[in-house]
Amino acid sequence: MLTTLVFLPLVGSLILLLLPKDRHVWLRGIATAVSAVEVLISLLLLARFVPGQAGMQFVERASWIPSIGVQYYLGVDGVSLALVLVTSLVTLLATITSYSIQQQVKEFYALLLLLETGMLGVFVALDYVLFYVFWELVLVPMYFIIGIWGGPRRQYAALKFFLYTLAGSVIMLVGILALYFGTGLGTFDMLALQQAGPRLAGSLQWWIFLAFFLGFAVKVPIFPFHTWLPDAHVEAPTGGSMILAGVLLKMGAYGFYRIALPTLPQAAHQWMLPLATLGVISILYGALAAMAQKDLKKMVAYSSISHMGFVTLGLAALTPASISGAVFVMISHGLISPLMFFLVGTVFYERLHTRMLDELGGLFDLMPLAGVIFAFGIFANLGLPGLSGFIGEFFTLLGSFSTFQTLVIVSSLGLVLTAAYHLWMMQRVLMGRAEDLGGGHGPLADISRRELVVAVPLMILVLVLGVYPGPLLHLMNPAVLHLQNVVQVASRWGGM
Amino acid sequence: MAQWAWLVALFPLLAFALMEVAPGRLRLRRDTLGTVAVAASFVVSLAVLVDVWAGARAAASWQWAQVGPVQIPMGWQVDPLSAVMLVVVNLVSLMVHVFSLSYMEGDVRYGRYYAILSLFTFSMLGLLLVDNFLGLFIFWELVGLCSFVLIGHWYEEKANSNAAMKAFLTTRVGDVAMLIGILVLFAHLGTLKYGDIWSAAQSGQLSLDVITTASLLLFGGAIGKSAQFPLHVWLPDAMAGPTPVSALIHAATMVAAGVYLVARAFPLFSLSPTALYWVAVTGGFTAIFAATIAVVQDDIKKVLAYSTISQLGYMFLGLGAGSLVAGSFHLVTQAFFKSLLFLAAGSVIHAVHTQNLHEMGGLYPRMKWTAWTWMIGALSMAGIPPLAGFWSKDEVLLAAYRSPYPILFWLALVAAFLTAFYITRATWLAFFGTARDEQRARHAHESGWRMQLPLGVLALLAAGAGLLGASWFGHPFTHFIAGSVPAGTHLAEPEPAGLVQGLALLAAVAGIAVAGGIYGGGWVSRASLIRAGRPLYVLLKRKYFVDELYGWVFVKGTVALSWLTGAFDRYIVDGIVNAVGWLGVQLAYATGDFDQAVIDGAVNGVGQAVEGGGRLLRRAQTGYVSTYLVTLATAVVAVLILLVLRR
Amino acid sequence: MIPLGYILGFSALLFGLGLYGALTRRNAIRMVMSIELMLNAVNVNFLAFSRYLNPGDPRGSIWAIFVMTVAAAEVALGLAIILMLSRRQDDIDVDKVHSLQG
Amino acid sequence: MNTTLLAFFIVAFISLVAAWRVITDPSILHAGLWMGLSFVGVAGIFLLLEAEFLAGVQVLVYVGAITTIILFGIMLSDVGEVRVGPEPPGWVQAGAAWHRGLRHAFPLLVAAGFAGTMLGLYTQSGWGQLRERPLELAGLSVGGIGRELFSTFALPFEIASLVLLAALLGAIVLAMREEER
Repeated sequence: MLTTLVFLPLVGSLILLLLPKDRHVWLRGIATAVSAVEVLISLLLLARFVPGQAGMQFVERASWIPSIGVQYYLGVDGVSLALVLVTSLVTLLATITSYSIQQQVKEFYALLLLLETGMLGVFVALDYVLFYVFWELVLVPMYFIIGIWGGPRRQYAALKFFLYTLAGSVIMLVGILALYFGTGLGTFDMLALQQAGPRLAGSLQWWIFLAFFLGFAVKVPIFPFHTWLPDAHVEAPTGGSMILAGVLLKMGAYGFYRIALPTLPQAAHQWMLPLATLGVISILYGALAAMAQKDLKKMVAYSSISHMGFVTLGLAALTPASISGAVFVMISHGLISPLMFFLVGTVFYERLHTRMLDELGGLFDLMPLAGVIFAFGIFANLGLPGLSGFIGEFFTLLGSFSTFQTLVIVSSLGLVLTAAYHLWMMQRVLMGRAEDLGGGHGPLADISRRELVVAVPLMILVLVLGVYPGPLLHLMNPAVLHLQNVVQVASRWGGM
Repeated sequence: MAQWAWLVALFPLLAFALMEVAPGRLRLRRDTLGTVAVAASFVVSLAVLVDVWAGARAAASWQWAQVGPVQIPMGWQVDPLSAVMLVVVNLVSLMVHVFSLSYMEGDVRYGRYYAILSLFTFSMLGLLLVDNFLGLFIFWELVGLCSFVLIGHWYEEKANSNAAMKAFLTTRVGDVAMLIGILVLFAHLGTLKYGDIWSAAQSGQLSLDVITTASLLLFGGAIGKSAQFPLHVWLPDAMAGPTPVSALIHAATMVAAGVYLVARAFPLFSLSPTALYWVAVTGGFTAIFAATIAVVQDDIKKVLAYSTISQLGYMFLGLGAGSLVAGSFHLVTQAFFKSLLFLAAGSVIHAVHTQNLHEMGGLYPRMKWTAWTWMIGALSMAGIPPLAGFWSKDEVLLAAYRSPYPILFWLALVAAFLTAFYITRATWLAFFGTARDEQRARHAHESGWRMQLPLGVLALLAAGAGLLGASWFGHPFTHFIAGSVPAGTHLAEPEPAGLVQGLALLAAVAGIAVAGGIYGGGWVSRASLIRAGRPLYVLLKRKYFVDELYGWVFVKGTVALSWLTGAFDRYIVDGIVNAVGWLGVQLAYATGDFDQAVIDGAVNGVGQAVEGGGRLLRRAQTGYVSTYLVTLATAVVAVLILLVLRR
Repeated sequence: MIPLGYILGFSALLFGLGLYGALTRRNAIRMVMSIELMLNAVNVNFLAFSRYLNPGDPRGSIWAIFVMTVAAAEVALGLAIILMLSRRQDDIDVDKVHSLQG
Repeated sequence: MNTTLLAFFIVAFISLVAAWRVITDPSILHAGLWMGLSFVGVAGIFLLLEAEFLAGVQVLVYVGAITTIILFGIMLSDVGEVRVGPEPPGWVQAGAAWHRGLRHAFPLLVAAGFAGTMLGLYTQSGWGQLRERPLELAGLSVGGIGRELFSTFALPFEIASLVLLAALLGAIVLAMREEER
């Protein structure tokens, strides 16, 4: 089942490559169909998933390179299942969004589906080598998507993205190898190494954690490893930005959740404070930097940094509530940020051909429905209660408070700053008179039906998760408890 | 009936949902839909109040979320305090709905206006119904959202959207304090449910320090929402919204949420003398602080706005003095007379199309209904018996008088004088004397039953609601409201003192008389008055320069900080990244390929270097055949060596 | 008689020289030459092993012949490419070949 | 020390020195000629290994064909060494020297590492002391090679000829002037 889920897009990608270049309708149709099937498969997984049960489900396991103990080992727990759902949904929506792409359609969709394979693989892999392969697999299509279909500075942005994340993942590889040789088990099995990791010497753990930290921090991104993100987001085509913000950023946080924290619990305890501090700095820094931007898309990009700071903080605090909160932020940001990028990059940009805040204004009157949706996105992003953004942030703060009192108080300043720049954004884009819009535009078409197809599912999910987060929290609760348990037991056992 | 209380909140929510998603013709009837829904809610809430008065209680709770081992339930409850507030909110909301039918007629965003009104009503009712702090916070923010949208209703003007932002952000500062307060409580008790927290606090599970900290942090939220000093600056600006909105949100209901919060958490506050002290001081200071500013305002809505701030200060003073009844009683009466005053002001503004008091005057003959109802509200607020304001203000003054800090009583007394003064001034300037703008006055007229009916209803209540708490009937309200806190909560219900009543009445009459003398009797001219107290006048007129101070320190400070951060990110953090790439490339060029290095080195300015860094980096990174070869060979040899060594 | 070790040592040195040349020279022709040296060293190994471990078996020689064939083909192609390069950028510095760039 | 061994040392020495000059001779034309000499040396080694046929092929193919092609290539492409630009400033030169050192030291390390490893490997394996056994009479004749080549190795042989053909065509296509295409 998981194998089908992971490799179906790859098959789709190959099929696309066999089709003639100029049959755009076919190409789009097949890409959409494949990603829609992916959504269905992940829904099926959800339906068959047994909640309230710790441990991996839908496990698939086969020997791959037996001589060094590499396995083909897949499985999901509640957290990765949720991320799989978000991934398949966001990919489907990105596919639909990208209908407006006109050049090299075949290559674009082939890469997009390849990307989906990589992303899903990262979330379901339970073997380090497999994980690493998928991790790197994500990099390549994204590089091309930014570098070929991106904005004017796409090559710079693509290369920066590539080098940054490549450097990060190479360091991560060093960490993986150190773990492999350090434990001496001769296996890359994540779960087995999770058992063995806590028995490593403290200093070795510290160094391995450092390697993982660098690898994941670039992806999250945590300040000061974030500068690839604004460039990449701004230059990427909308579909790329949606996936980048919605899924790719979650991979780093997922790495912390799946690998760094449970495998190296003692080191995790030593790293808690620095990690949380960086998280809080990211929150404030991202918010302040967002306020200073003139480009709407960049503003949204910096807001991602700010939000991912909450994830970092929550994971670092290592309490059940904070981890749940962090994962919830991941899910909810995975829904909200694609919505925002979609509106900014496609709905507004394709009509107005500008993203500069100074040239925008009065969109509430010009595009009433799109305006309301954007306002919805803004309020979701700033953490308005009743929408999903709030729940995650609230539980993150709730859980972290007992661990890092001062940091949480400092980070709550970020809530004000976040509100400030979001409202400012709203004022400058949506409010004001229609005449404020520079460039003498004629009448604008409101959001189209196809665009609604992209926006509405995200909005519904954001609303539902905001009003009733219970099911999602319930889904990931055993996994979260398990993680917290592992870390606590191990750190006691290690006695350090 | 009490177990059906949740219906109260359901109706407006359904109305809002219908308005948003219903297509076509139903969308056109949003006004009717909203009004009917609120009317239904009102009927239910009345029934609930009757039931609760008879001693019924109801609550329900269900599993909402689970994080780790912690269960977070969500539920609702009805007790005397919330039952009363439900009726008040529904009543005022209904009146505003009816009033707006006429006032907002033909507005560009008429439909949206009603949709948001419904959402607001729902949120406010939800805020009153929930039984835990998380729910409270959720609805707390939702009413803030509605307030934001409605203040910015006419967002074409930058000033209006600025005011909306200011309101949201200023209250958000308070909200953050409140959120931290909630976190403190959760960190110590692991629950957010009111009842659990009260019993834990009373059984001594919390140290006094924690109680004080949590209370003061919660009070921070109240300061923001209820526009108390120092977070009062948003409320006067919020008058940018439509006047009925000001009546509903910024006079009667939402701003009262802060008071409701303190009243709701009274079992907690009452355990900490320090917390109560600060509540009382904040309230007392704000009461007189805002009243002085109200004296010199020219905009009729601004006068009412500062008056609201001042009256909210009274409520906090009452609560801080330890009297739950005084605070919540004044909350109820103020809701009636202040919304009445706002709606009457709306009626005036609708008639003369100006908000400036100096452009009004002489309206009494043309708008008798409005004038009379306004005067009932004004006298009620000034504290003339037997109108509602007298009784509730009396309770507050009494509480202050009996509290350990009698200075607060004298402050409140001065504030009472000022209240009577400025409301009389506004009354005179608006309705009496000669018309200062003939053109406007001539065209002034009443605006039909839809605006007159709400005025009448509210006037009735502004006059009569006080009897509920009047000593003539044995303080029925006092006994009723005491049922909303757990037994054992310390409630200071002071003995009535004739002296207090006498002084309060004296202050009110004196205020009316002095204002009447100055503006009506012409004792001194306005100009000479201004001349005499020039520095004071400027100080008051500029609202003690608080806005300017905040503008400089917080707004400009934040903007500057954000600009610095942006520059730091662009030039330092990103610069370092690019510089590293650039340096590597330059080194490669300088050493490997002389001509390119010399030429590029000469051409590349610093700015271009940053831009070009990536381009160069790209060249360096890929494409060098020899690099590939060396890498390949190294790898092969390394593998070879490894193999040999492992043998 | 020559000990096998000497011949193998010779071939290892020859190969090392070729490798060094291939890695350090940026002139494409010189790189081709260096590669030829390496191929020669391989051939020496083939023959030496065949002669010492399995005398009389022609397979060592046959492999060497195949290597020569491939070498010849490689040189022909390599030089054709170099020729074209020299026309395009009148310079055969391999590090100036841009088409491998990202 | 017998004559065979002496001959081996002489031939090996010539071949290695020639190979060294291939890499280092500043003139590329001379480098080509040095390469031919090195090939001849290898042919000598083949002779010493009693593989006369292969020695002949070596001379024919490498010395005769490949060296000639390369020399032609050098002349046709009409380029000498990579050209050097204008005199760079001092700090660039210093950097260049340093960098050149690095650029050469590392491959040297790699190459030496390779050769060293191989040598070590041979020593360890015990082959080093292995002496050659007398050749049986029916041994390594040209006929034997031919028979093997056309029976056991028929398929590889055909493939090799195809490769050659393909290379030939490829070379022609590539080397045609652009305007002729």
